[in-house]
Amino acid sequence: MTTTQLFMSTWRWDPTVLLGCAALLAAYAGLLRRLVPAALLFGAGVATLLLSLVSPIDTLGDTYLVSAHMVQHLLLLLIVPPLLLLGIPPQAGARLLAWAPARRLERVLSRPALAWVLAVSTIWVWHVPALYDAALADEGLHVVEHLCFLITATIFWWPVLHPVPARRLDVGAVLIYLVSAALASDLLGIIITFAPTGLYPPYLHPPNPHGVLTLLRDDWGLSPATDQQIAGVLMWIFGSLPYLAVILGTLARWLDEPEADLRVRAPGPALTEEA
Amino acid sequence: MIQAEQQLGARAGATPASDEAGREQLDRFAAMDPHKMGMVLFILSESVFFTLLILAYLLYRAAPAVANGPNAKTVLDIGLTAIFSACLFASSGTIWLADRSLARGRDGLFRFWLAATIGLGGIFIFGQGQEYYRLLTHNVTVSQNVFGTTFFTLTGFHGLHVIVGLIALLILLGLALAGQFKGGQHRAAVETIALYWHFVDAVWVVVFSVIYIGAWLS
Amino acid sequence: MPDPQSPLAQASIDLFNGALLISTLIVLGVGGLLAYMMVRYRARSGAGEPTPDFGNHKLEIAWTIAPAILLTVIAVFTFPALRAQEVDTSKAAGGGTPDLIVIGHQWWWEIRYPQANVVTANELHLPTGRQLLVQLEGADVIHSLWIPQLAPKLDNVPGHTNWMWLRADRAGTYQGACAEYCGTQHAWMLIRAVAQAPADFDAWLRQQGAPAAAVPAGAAAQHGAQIFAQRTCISCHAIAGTAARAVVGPNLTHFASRQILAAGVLENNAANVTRWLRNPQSVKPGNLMPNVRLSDDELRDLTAYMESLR
Amino acid sequence: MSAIPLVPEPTAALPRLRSNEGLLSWVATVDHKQIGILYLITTIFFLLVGGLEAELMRIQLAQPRNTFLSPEAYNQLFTMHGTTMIFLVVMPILIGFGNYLVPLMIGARDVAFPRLNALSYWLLLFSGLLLYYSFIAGGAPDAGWFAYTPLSEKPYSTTPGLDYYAVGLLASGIGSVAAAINLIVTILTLRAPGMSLRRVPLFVWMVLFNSLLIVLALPSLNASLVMLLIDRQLNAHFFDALHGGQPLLWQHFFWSFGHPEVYIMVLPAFGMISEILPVFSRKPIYGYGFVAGSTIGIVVLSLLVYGHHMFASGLGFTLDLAFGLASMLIAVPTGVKIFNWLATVWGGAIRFTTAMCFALSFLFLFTMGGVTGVMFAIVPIDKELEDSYFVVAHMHYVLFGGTFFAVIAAFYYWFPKMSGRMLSERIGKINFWLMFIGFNLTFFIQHFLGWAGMPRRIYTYDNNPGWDWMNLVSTIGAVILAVGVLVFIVNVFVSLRRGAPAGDNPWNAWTLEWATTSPPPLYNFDQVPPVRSRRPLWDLAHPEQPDYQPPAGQGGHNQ
Repeated sequence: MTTTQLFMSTWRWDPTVLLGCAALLAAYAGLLRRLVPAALLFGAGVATLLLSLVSPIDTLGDTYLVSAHMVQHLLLLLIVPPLLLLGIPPQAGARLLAWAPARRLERVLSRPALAWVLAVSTIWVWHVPALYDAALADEGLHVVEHLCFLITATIFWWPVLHPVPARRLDVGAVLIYLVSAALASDLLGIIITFAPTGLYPPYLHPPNPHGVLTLLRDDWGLSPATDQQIAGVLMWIFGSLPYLAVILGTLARWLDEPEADLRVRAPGPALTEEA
Repeated sequence: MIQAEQQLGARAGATPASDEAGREQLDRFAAMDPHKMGMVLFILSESVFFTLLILAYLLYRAAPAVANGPNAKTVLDIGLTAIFSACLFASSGTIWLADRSLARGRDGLFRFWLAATIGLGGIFIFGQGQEYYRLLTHNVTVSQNVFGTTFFTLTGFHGLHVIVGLIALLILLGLALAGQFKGGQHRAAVETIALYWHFVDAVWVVVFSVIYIGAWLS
Repeated sequence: MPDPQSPLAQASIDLFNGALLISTLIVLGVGGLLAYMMVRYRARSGAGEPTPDFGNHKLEIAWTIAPAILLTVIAVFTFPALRAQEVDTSKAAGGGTPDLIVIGHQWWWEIRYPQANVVTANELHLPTGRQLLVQLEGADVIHSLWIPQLAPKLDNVPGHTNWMWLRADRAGTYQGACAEYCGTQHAWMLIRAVAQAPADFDAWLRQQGAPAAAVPAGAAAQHGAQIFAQRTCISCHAIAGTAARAVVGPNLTHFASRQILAAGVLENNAANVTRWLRNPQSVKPGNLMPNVRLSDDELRDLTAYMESLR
Repeated sequence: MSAIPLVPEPTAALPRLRSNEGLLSWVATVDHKQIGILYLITTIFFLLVGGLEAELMRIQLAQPRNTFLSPEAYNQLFTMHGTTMIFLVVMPILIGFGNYLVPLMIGARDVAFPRLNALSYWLLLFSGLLLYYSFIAGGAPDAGWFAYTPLSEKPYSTTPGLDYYAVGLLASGIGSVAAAINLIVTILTLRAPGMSLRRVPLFVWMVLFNSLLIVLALPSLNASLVMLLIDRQLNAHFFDALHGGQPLLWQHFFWSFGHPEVYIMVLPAFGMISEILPVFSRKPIYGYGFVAGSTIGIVVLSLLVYGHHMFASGLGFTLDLAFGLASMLIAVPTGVKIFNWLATVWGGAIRFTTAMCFALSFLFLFTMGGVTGVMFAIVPIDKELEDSYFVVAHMHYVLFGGTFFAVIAAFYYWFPKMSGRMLSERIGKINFWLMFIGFNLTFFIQHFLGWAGMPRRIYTYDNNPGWDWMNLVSTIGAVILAVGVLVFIVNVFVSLRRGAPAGDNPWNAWTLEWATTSPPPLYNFDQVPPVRSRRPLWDLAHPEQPDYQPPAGQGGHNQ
């Protein structure tokens, strides 16, 4: 099989995924009422979601390459939720939160400390070899894994990219929140990179249902060792970039907003008196 | 101009009474306690330090020299250490209770929980000491193999941090007995030390998981 | 740099030339702009403060994105060169024998041809037009094999095997050195690579594979051989075909056929060999060969023996 | 307090040594200005020591097969030169400036923890003395400032030099972390009313993130040094290949500190340039947000790219590529800064003071060092030129032509504030030209030496074509450079006695430190001016055209 054939033939149009994406879009349309430019972002988010779950990334990640699986996870964790959240315009967000159940849910889940611990521990726990391999072996568990990622990542990004900008964390908190999360996943990436080959044993000698193994191993040059290293550095180095992008975005917004609300003390006798 | 500023101030709510007030309403950082902030930063740097020690341990966990020589599975007493660890974990709770008692102005209770924290920390250190003694008498040393090297370095530095914490807590206790914290004064000092103590505890959660539970699972 | 003589080094040089061109343009651009501004915007007496200008987001975004694009282009060009230069370690480690093993010692190079069972030092021979798989080892501390005209450098790390490609397309002698600081005599840890036509190389390899004569020709050399066996020489050096089998110092079986002495401090000729043997510490201070304190006669005879090891 | 104070309360900002408070008050001081000045004096002293070491090395290298220095001496000198310049000069000189300037710039009375501040300084001084004590205790460290294992391990380095290195750097490392924590807390909690984080001078902003980087990166060094020390003293095996350890682990740990360190040594210099260029161009900084924001990009990325120091160690294709790409990425935020600085000067009214001359040459020299830095992010180029003189040239363009030129600019700019007297401009111009010419003569040619295949850290070399005269040129340049540095020292001494009185604000600058007297009084300000924009003194001087939006709502600019 050639690379082109691989990319043409290994799409897997799983009905549950299609249904899920359609449901997302429908809910969004219901919320939105009127088309706005932000819808493009939401659309891109759904498209990325679809891409990560039905494209060859999924096929390769399921069976052959831990690196492809890592790409899938990173998309679900770092690309899809931010795009979806950015795609909700403030009015729509306000409408959503006017709905009592959503508001109650938000009150519980939008605590930054909780969101941080939930998201980071989800990433770590699912990358423990025993659980990771179990998810590979059992399709149902695999779906649970991906849902876990999507949901906790959405909870994680919510305080940073809240649809109502006024309710987002302030810039200092965002910096601490995101840098610490990035470092926490960097650490996992470092461990995957330098762990002995075969951290996830199923990828050592994958079954070859699509007959692409020689293509991957020889033409692409992805031996199990290289494959695992790529997975590691994807999480370690490239996985940090979305965090950085959001940090810089938040910072830019903050630097540009006017400071009229800042109170200013009248000049007067200053710092010399009290010790 | 002054008038304009006063207007600005009035619009935002109140006129600042003093420097401190003018400062604190700048942003959330300006309102924070400097000692606690300093401690958090110190903890941040210590986390990096321990991360490297832990990574070194993880790296050599599966080394051939460790598989054939003494290693966590063959020489460590997991059950006993679990008991001593429980004391350390419990001490995080007692120091929280101490701080809460202080906040409520219950000095006697504060001193009691502080002493309990010191006692629990002391038990942990005693436990670590007897484990070291057993290992060293069984010729498991820092120069025996890379397991010894990384194990003693990691747990030793943690133990050192516990001892430093105990000294700080003893000073707090001394000050408490001298009546320095009457009526909830200087609570920031207690909270700052408590932060450190929680950190030392949290490090042990990781170290205990990596070394002991890791060995038990493998 | 002298011209690269292999596609491996050429790949680096091509990238360098490209990067150099871009870099020069950038440096000249910044320098020129600075010079222009220094003339054009010199403060003039009487003029007031210039109009404040706090920035322009569009412009600033432009000069953030432009370098990013430029770097992306450079990265794309990097990929194939890197791919060509690097050995796929997972394959090399599992698969075939290396053509060459280069072991870094404090302050000399041990070179082994495992397929021909040849061991030599400080002088590496290779056939032209063939890409050799080289295995790198460090015997004591970290060294780094760098023959600029033939291949990018790679470290010799103790306890960690590295693999590199080495290739020369034209016959000739190429200078190399240890590039990783390795202690006192790091400066004199040179290596010479001699690229030969394949037939010449094969002849050289055959010749190097032969053991030395058990009894050298000539009385002086024979006496020299005795000195070699009786004094401390034999406890560090090996000479195939004799009782000398130690592996601490360089293998001397075909010592006299080599161009350089003591990893490049001296050219290898009789006078220099005597000088070296008289007191290695004065020629290469700190090296691990002790002064054996030979008399003038002993020096003459040992030199004769060494010179017989062709 | 009923006890009799051992140290008299200071009555003046900078007590003279001969006064009866004198020496004791300097030793016991907890005042950030005095400690800042102690930092600067100490680092300048170590600069001269490290510079002397460099001159000796250059003399040895002036001709092939020179025997001026023994290999052992040369190796100790280059190790100590690197260690001194990095840990005892560049890093602490920047911390020293931060110490002196940050409280003044944010309108605070002192740093948050004055006694901790004193501890940081004394740790620095003693770590320096400890390091240099090794010379008389059996030999200085000789394994390079990076102390690669196993060369730095006991079997290969038997003198106690490396032990002094490890303990000395641990002391200075702990001091640096303490100083960084102090600066962060100061900046975050002690800003004057109105001084929001969006209005702090860029120098303060850079010091803030620089300190954060110190807090995150220095512990890696401390941990590595602890492991090295345990290996050496207790025969442990962290980096010992014979007993299952991995020598490369040291490199990973060391460079996870070492690369952020590169930025630690340059970020405050960026801040200095961002203060000096606007004042002498008479324009506000162009794009405060981009200059400030790109710093955060640099901080985060710098934690991810350390592997580019290890390309030659055999990381393998994947890691080489990943670290190469990430390293290229870091050039983007750095480039942004250069462009913004150029735009700051554009359309200005340039006053060619010595400070400005150094600042403008910083722009040029740092760009040179920057583009060669990008070359090293391109892995195939790196693998050819790594550990050659090309790196020596690159690194000195960044650290000397970059950071150190900025530091000299900072001295000319802030010396009047510190001492109350101007540095002589006449001597200053001589100083500038000697240093500029000497620097380029020394280091530009080293690009070619590296290109010609000369490895670094060699005590001598064979007479290869061109190597002799190029090295000679470099040595001549180094002598001129040294004279330039000495002229600077002379200027300081001359101007301290005879310099023109500075007044509060000799440069017509805009940040708060210029609102107080020169030198500032004990508690810095009698009265902090209102801070309503990034240039409070501009607002005071130009009420008709302030930087902030007047509430009435006409004219002016936001922030």
